[in-house]
Amino acid sequence: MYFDFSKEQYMGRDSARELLDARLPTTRLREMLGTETGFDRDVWRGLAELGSSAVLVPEEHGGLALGFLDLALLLEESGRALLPAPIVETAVMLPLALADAGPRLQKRWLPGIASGDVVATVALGGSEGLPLPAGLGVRAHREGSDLVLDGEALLVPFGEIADVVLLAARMNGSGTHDVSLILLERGDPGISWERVEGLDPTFRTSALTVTGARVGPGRVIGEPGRARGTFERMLDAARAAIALQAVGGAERALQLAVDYAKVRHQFGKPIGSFQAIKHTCADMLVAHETTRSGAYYAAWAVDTRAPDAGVAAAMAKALATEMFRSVAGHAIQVHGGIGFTWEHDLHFYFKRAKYLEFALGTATQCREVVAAARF
Amino acid sequence: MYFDFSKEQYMGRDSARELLDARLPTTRLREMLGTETGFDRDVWRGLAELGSSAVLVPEEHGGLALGFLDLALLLEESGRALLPAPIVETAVMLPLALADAGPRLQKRWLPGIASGDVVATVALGGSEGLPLPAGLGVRAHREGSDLVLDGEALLVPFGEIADVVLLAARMNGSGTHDVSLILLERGDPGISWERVEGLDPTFRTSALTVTGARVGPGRVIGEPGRARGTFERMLDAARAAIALQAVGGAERALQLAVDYAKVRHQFGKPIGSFQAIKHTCADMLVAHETTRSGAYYAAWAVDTRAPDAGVAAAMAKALATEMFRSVAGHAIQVHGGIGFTWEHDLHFYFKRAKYLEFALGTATQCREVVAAARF
Amino acid sequence: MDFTFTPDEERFRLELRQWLQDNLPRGWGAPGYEYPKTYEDWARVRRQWDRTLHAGGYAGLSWPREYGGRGATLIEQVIYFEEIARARAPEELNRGAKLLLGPTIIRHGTEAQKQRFLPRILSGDDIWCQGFSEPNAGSDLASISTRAVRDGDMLVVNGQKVWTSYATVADWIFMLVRTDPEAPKHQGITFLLADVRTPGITVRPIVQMTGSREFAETFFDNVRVPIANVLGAVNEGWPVTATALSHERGTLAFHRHAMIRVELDELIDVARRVRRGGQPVSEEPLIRQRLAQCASELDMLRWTLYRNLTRQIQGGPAGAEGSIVKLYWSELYQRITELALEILGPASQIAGGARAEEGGRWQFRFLKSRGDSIHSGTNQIQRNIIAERLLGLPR
Amino acid sequence: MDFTFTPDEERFRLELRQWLQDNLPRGWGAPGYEYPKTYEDWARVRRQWDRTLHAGGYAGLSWPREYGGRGATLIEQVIYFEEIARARAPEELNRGAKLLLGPTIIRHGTEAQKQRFLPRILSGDDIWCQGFSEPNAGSDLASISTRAVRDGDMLVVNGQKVWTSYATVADWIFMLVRTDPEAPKHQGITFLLADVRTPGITVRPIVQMTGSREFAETFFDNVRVPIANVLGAVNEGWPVTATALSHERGTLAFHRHAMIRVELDELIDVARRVRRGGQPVSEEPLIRQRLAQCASELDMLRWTLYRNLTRQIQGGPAGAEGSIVKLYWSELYQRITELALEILGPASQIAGGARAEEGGRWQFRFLKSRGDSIHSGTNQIQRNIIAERLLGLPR
Repeated sequence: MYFDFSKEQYMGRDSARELLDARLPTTRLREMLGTETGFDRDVWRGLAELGSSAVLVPEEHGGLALGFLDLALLLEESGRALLPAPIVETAVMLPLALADAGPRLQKRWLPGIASGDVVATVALGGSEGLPLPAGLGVRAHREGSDLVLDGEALLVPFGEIADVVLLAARMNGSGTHDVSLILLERGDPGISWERVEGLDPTFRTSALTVTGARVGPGRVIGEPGRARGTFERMLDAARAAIALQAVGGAERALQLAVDYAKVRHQFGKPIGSFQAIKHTCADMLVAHETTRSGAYYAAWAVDTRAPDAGVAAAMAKALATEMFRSVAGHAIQVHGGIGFTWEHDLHFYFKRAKYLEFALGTATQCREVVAAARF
Repeated sequence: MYFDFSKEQYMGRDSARELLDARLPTTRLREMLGTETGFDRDVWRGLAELGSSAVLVPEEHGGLALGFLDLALLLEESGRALLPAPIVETAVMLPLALADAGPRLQKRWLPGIASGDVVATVALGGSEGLPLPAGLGVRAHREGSDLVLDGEALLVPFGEIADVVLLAARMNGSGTHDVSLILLERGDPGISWERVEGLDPTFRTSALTVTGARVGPGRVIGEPGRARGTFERMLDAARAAIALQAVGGAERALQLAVDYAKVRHQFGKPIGSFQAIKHTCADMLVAHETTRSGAYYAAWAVDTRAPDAGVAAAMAKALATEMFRSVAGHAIQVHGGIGFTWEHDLHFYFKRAKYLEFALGTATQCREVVAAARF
Repeated sequence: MDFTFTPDEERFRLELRQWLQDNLPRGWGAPGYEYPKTYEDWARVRRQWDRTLHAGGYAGLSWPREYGGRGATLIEQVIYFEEIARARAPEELNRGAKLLLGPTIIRHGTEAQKQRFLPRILSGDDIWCQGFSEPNAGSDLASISTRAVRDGDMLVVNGQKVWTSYATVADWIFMLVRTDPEAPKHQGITFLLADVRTPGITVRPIVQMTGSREFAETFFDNVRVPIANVLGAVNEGWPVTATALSHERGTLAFHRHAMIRVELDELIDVARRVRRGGQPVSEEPLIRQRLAQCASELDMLRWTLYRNLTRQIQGGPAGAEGSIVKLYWSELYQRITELALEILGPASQIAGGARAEEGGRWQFRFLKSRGDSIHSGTNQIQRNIIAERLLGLPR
Repeated sequence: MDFTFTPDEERFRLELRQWLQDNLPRGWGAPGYEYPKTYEDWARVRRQWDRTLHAGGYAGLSWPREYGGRGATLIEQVIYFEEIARARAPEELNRGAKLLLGPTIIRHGTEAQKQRFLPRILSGDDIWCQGFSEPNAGSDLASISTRAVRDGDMLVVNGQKVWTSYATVADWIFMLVRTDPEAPKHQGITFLLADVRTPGITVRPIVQMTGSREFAETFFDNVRVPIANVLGAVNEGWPVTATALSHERGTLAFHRHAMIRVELDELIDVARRVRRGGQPVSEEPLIRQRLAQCASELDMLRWTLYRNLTRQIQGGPAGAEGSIVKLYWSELYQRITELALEILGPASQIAGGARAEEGGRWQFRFLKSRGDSIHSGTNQIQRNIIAERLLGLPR
């Protein structure tokens, strides 16, 4: 019984924080609002040098062959820095999905992912917002040994710059839970991208439209319609990852609120000495610390493939993202007028929180996962 | 546009408060915990002298033939005093139901109700807690011109002392909404009472068991299975009445909290000067004042038979009873340890709030009424 | 108790409704209308709208007729707010001046000030902004430090204001300055009216988290303002301020209530239209309960406003009850806009472009709602006011 | 990170589980068991249970072996709390003495005091109650006014204590008295041990809103207590108090967590069993979400406790983290018990008799939960502690 990270894991955290503090201050984040892609390849490579996307890749493909726990604190840091990059997709989801793929697909993508040369993303949801996998936006049907794909996936993170897109599709005419996992490459015929202006301006998303795109069996992970297990492992890990990002982001928002409450004076006293502010901050800390515990446990459960990994990840995702939104909202309130300005950084946290809340299943949908498992 | 009560209505309120302050202080309420019936006929008669149960009774039957608004503030006072009596049943529900009854039934009961000689109650729900009328606990079926009744109604207010029981029953084998309204009298064969020890010790309830009780058409209001309209008007008015009682009870709980916060000192200051207490009290007042407005509007809507009376009453019932429970809970918290004792009065308010929350449809069920009407 | 309107009131409502239908800017009023994109275009529409209202006789509704107003009753004012919300009319650009400043000039101004300022407020010729808050005087307004020093018949102003709404498009500013730094905090303050084009005034827009920019910082560098532009007397500006603030939380809440009602009705339509898993979202039990709860709370707000209205008509104080209402609607509105995003589902994340649900307007409202618990006195301050003034709890 | 237990720890758990199965009072442990009705019967069961635990070697788990304890590791203590909750064992009557007082005597006591008091705490021969709070010293504990004046080698105590848990059945009281009224508030306090049967002590039970009566008021009228019974030194009781209080929010939270978990599991069973409209209540979407939320929050509590445990094992402070946990579980437990009543429906209103659902126990818990945000430091005080000690916000 030891519920803490190892010294090495904390050292990795420190390196990531150092890198992100230096190369991705919010001033840089603001500059990137005006760039074409909203993506900074230097930061991405810097993180890759720390091993970010190699952690879950096997050694034979140039990876570090470590576990999810070794990535957890880096993910938390990525949330704290509001990293504008598909790190959950590239570093977590793709390696997990590719673990169940054939050797050719692995060889095609894993070395590039591990080195940081490849930027990957994942395309899932349609506009209806149904729980996953029922809510997958693209349908697949067989034609001979090929799969033909039609549909739309909204809000694909950094879709337009991704070298490879892991597309999850439902099989036409079968149960809502029959999932196929397909790897699309940039320039594949039948796919088109459209940039979507999202709530969170620091995190670019695109809509992917697939119209009769045809892929051979070499592009499919496992068997068509039989990838449910892979899909769920990937989803569990991604939910734990998002929970960690939310914990990281909330820590920063809370810190900003507390720092401000100590120096801002009104009525001749620091506002942090008024219980209205003081107790708000205390409640923020309570919510943050407790959901952080849940996110860390989910990381362990995912890492060890514990039987309750899916439930732990769903809980952590639901509670941590709601906590992040609430903490960021309270942080704005603690700041008063200045917190409501574009000039202040807080709104970026609030908006990221809202993005994370909707990503990969809402809190309501995650609670349903808990309910289905527990009663 | 005039949203206030009249001078006469306020005078009636003052008389009721004076009477209840004098004859029903909480010391008396505590004495009554030990009495056989938990009911004080002197207080009941005192209220009757103020016209409590005559307000809605037509003049020809000895009533005042006034409207629900003329009763509203007295109902609020009854909540404030935690009146242990079936006043909603006797003064509101019976007169409204009997308005749709034949002259013989009216003559049998209305004069006694108006004079205060008759104590009436209403038997509705079964143990399942389904929305009304689906959740009625007693079923009726026809045998010739008689109705035969079977089933159980839990939590009938003061059932064992009631002279007359208005029983709402579902017709066997028909839709869940076909309601019959029957008047049972004490000593009718086939009915039995059992005292139920409830959460609220100041408000006695009994379970009514009906086993093959047979009543003739002279005991039925309107047509068997056709009393839905009467039932709903009665229910709307009763919900508005309960909302008013909740508003009255909450006012007292809030007052106790505020008074205590002014005199209780800790750390050298009145605790009401600490924002933790101050803002809690402010939130209590906000919840109280706003739901009071809604309860008053519901009273007007019921009084004038406005088309939105049912929605207004459901809203007011849901929000006012939840507000009462919350206000009473916060009042306990403001008091600290002393608020948690039996010796202090607050727990009686908290328990009454919880009784009112479950009476005549939970907040969830009431919100469903709103939803069904609005979207 | 009576919830009906008199025939005169009904007539006022119908006339106004018809007038709005005839005079609303082209396209306005339709739910799908695309509002102006830039702040400047927006301000231009609103300035024009102020002129239109003036021409129609609806400017200065509450002002006495002798000052060019309509002398409308409180109920007529409420009807006005309900109808302009219902018609989705633009907000008046000069609303602050009409609601706060005008009545304050009428009460505290000299005859010359009344002559000079009042007509041009109503006509929209002078747009005003409000210079109260400062970087170190937000909730604690009386601690302003912008200085004004007398020099002959001029006051020379130095300092900085913040949250001056509409400063970038305004002609005049009404502001608080400290004229006696030795005096106790609430004394030594002067209420001053200044032409925004006076040399030494610099306006820097503040962009909000919504992306819009109706606020500004305003800097004063040796700005010379005639003593004649002092409202009330030098060093006696605090009671004048109190008059102005007492109007801030007045009937305005009726407008917000009516606007929120229009939006909630829209949201109910959305919930019935958007389908998830083969059924309208309005049928999902969780959404259904939350929507019904919001609708109920909005009704509680409505009836509370009407109760306050009756109390005011009967001569009761407007004061701290306004804080109850402000606190309640600002938090309710945050819940409503948050619910709206959940009703819309993932598509709510899309802010613009062809794929944006409802033109992204719910997202804008969601973000904007976060400011409502801050402006015009944070909700923490409102709770203090409620506890101290209405419940008598000690400071 | 590692959530497995060592073989030794697993062995400890299994032995304890077996021992509990063999030694639990008759009938205890079954969910439907009817607990003793009167407080006196209840206390008798619990006193006996203390003796049984002692005989089994489970009393004073955390105490060093030299003082008759078991020298158990923190993890073993956690396992102990988990297992006694799982077995639905009675609470120890002398828990306060074992958790708070014992370690305080070990740290601050004289050899004579250790010899005299420690063994009889463990054996259950001396039941202790805690005399800290006073009518005017609740949250502000250091402002106690119960006086003790020296008279030879005795202290003469006058005053009143309140919330003295178990005073009606206790043999001894550990208490705070003011011995120097001139000194600053936190000085001049003495930590005193007194025999409850000393002449001049009167105990008056306080009935709680649940109807149970484990608290009391205790009055002191010229009560003579030997100076030898001072723990620490005269006027130096505050650091001793701090030691005692630091143990209050320690591992105890593990017990509460484990108990709430047992109750939540019961509640889930209830929700699956109780049917409404032909389906189990657990299938109702609203109930389902709230129940899942409670289950999730309880897991957050669990993992937070385990994180704190690791931190403590590594030598980190136990301190203010305990306030996070106390605040969280007390509010969570209120939500759980409230939800329980809604799951049970109208029948939840029935407190006793044959018709009471689940023997009325959820109702009892619902009421009892209201005290959890008050005792051992109100939640307002916990928020102060969290904000000031963990976030460094100014007093």
